Amino acid sequence: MIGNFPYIAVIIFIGLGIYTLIFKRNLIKIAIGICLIENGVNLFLITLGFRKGAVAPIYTQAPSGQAMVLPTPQALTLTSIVIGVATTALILSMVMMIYKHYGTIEVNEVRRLRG
Amino acid sequence: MKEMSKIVRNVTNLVYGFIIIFGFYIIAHGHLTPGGGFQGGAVVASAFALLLISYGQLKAKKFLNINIFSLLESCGLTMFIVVAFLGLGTTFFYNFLANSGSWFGHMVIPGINPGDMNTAGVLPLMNIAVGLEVFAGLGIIVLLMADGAEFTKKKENS
Amino acid sequence: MLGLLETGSGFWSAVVWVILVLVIGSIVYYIRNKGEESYKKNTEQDKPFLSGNPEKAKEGSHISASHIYWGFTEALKGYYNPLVKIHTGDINDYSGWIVLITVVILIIVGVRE
Amino acid sequence: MNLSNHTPILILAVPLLAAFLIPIIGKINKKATGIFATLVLGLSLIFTIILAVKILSVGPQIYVFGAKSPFLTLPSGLKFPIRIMFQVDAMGIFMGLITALVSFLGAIYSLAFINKNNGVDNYYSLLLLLTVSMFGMEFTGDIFNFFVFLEIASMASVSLICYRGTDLGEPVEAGFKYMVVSSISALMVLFAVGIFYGEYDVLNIAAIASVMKHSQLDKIALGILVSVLAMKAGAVPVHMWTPDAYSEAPAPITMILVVASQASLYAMFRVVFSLYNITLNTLAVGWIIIIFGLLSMFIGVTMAIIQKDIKRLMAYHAISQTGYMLLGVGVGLAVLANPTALQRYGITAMEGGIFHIMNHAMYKGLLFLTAGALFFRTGTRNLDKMGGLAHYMKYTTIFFIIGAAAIAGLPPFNGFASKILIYESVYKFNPLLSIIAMVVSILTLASFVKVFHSAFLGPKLPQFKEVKEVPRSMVLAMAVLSCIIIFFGLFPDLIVKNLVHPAVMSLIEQFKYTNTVLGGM
Repeated sequence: MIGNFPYIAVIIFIGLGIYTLIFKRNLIKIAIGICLIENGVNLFLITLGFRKGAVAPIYTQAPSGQAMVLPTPQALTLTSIVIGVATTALILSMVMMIYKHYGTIEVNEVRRLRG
Repeated sequence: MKEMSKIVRNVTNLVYGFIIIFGFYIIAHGHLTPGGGFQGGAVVASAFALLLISYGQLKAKKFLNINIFSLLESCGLTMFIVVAFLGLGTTFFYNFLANSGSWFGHMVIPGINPGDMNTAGVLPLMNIAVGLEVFAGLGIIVLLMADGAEFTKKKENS
Repeated sequence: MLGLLETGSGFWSAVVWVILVLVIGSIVYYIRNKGEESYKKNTEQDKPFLSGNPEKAKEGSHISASHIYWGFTEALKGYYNPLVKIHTGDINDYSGWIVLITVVILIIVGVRE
Repeated sequence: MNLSNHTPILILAVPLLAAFLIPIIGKINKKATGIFATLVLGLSLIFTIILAVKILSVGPQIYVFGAKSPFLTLPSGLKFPIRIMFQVDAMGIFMGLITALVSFLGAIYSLAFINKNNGVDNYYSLLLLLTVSMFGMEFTGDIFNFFVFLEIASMASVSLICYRGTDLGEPVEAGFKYMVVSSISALMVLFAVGIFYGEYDVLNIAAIASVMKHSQLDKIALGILVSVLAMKAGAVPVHMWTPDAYSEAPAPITMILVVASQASLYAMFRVVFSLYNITLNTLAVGWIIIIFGLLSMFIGVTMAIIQKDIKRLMAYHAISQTGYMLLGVGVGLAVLANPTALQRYGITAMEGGIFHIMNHAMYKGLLFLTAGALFFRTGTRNLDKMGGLAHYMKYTTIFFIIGAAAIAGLPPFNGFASKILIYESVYKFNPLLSIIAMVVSILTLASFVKVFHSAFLGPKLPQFKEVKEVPRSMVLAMAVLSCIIIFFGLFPDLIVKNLVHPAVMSLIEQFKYTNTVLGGM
């Protein structure tokens, strides 16, 4: 009986991610915060498709008569993970370029554009 | 980056061939077993990352440089879109090979069925195109990150 | 008629407006030409009268952008200082603003009714 | 296989294929990539016009991917739409026309603007990718597909903002901020998509709209979507990425970024009008959007007056003009529930708001291109260092005057046509809003007089002696935009009757939107 544990885990993931985004001063930690939120949302999508006592939705050699978990949220999560890879790669390469130009990755020093 | 120890380099020489074959297995059987273009491409790209870390740099291997990867990536992407365009007879992304008896299209009954390599029509072609594109793309990312790390290390030392 | 835009209570026609401007403009131009033409070009009459002092070079006299509305910004200092301070430019505040606005809207839309 | 019923996908697929071919063409000969990209964007502009004529005459078009009909009938006879599909109605193609035109002109402008040495083929493939993702956001009928295109659009625009980042630090900082902000908002959109899928087991916008019960969960999804898409459109409390991103990106890219944030604005209208429509509390959500609009208008223009960087000033004006659109459509939404008020001024307010999207894309694009021309010749964006450029750059000055007059809403130009629609209808809803809108318009004129004086007027400065007019391709792009502004200004009723009114109707009538998909049940 899994009850609402996954949904609580989702709330904790997203809460931690938002906490790191708002309070942490290091750019790498902000990239980690985004990955945390992304994992939380992916976990949320996966638990939506959960059916009690069901098996992974693989059609080949599947035992007939066995209930299957919903396949669509898993496809959505897969696309979200692919996008997550691209986003994280982009953010980390930008952090490297900022370090190259600014010499620092502290948030309160990387703010020449303000006002 | 300097080279890792001899043990690591030897283990890498032994292992990276199998990783690449396993990656291609995942790409090719995308429509049967869990996996597909992206996951298989990521496994193959992990083999390049292993090589890069153990040997410190890939320049020694002539064919593993940025231009080859970017060319492969463009070919993979173009192949994906062209295969999607071929379905334009009825609609974009139409699976014109399925149940058509030709190359990938064995007859298949809907619902639970054993299925083999060529029952999914256009899907294996799409998986191969995406796999090609992803392992080239991730290869470029790994190489550029390595160059970036090299640059920042030099900057810190000086 | 082409160019007539119904705007709720009345209409707006740019074509008629342009025709009006041209007609009135030509009348004004005609009246202006009636005026005295006795001054001769680039002679003493053409120069600006600075009570006899020589005209300074113009390069130095260009008012740059940051001084143009100093009166406006000076008067509204009470409004501008906090506003500019809010635009801090660091990412933590940007993400803070989004989360704050999402929570506020969720309260208004979600809980209120 | 006639081409005309495949146009929705050809508008996207041809630039996408070109975007992937460009690195290969780039290896053969550097100069060809720009011309190839411009030709492809011209082709997709032609396809968009064909599709627009077809939609305005026949009706909304559906284009299903991968099968003939979007439905899957289970053995139990239950039928529901599972295929990813494009549903292009009058509002979608209205935004599609803006996107196609602006990206085509952006490509022409960047032929001369982008110097040939560093990464030209990356620039053009990212430009095509950005255009494709904007088309995708405007045409898609599937809510998860919208999330994917939203993410592609933010990634492509971030990489283009960082285009000058190899030798400068600021563009990378601006790009990083925009990427962090876009990632949070895209993940929240995905959360809302998860809520819709969890509740209704279907991802098609029309199908969700037909079974929408407006439960507590839907209110949470609505709250998330409205605040996140307002952020992507640049409404005030969450607008701070806009000045950084617009001022650091190359000029043609800023012009396209303006239209990209308008695509998110379109998405907010689509969510509010086509997904929820009457089921939500129209007065409350309408007033939320109106308050977003008011804040954007007032704070946008007051911040613009004190700016010293020309593109940062114009970025703040983009925020304040987005406030006009939000105000117009917000009033339309607020009175959506009672039909008499809707007929009296609601529809005119929405027509004003949506017509303003088209006008804003035109004159804001023109202004950013003139700012790019100044930067191209003088190498600086700081207004304090500029002066007396009218002596050397005649055409750019004329284009700047047209753009500034249009944004300030002076009569013969198109800004006035849409602003008068907003003023008169919003006055009937609540006079104070209309007065604030007029004050903001005056302040807009004030700040552009400041830019005109400090950049163009004044004596010939010695350091700009060798400045001469910009190359022909940049002048061509600016000239086309100016002709469009003058034409829209002189004959606004043509555009409002044929393009804007059907778009407003397609937003208001939700049953028509759902019938085009479920009608074929």
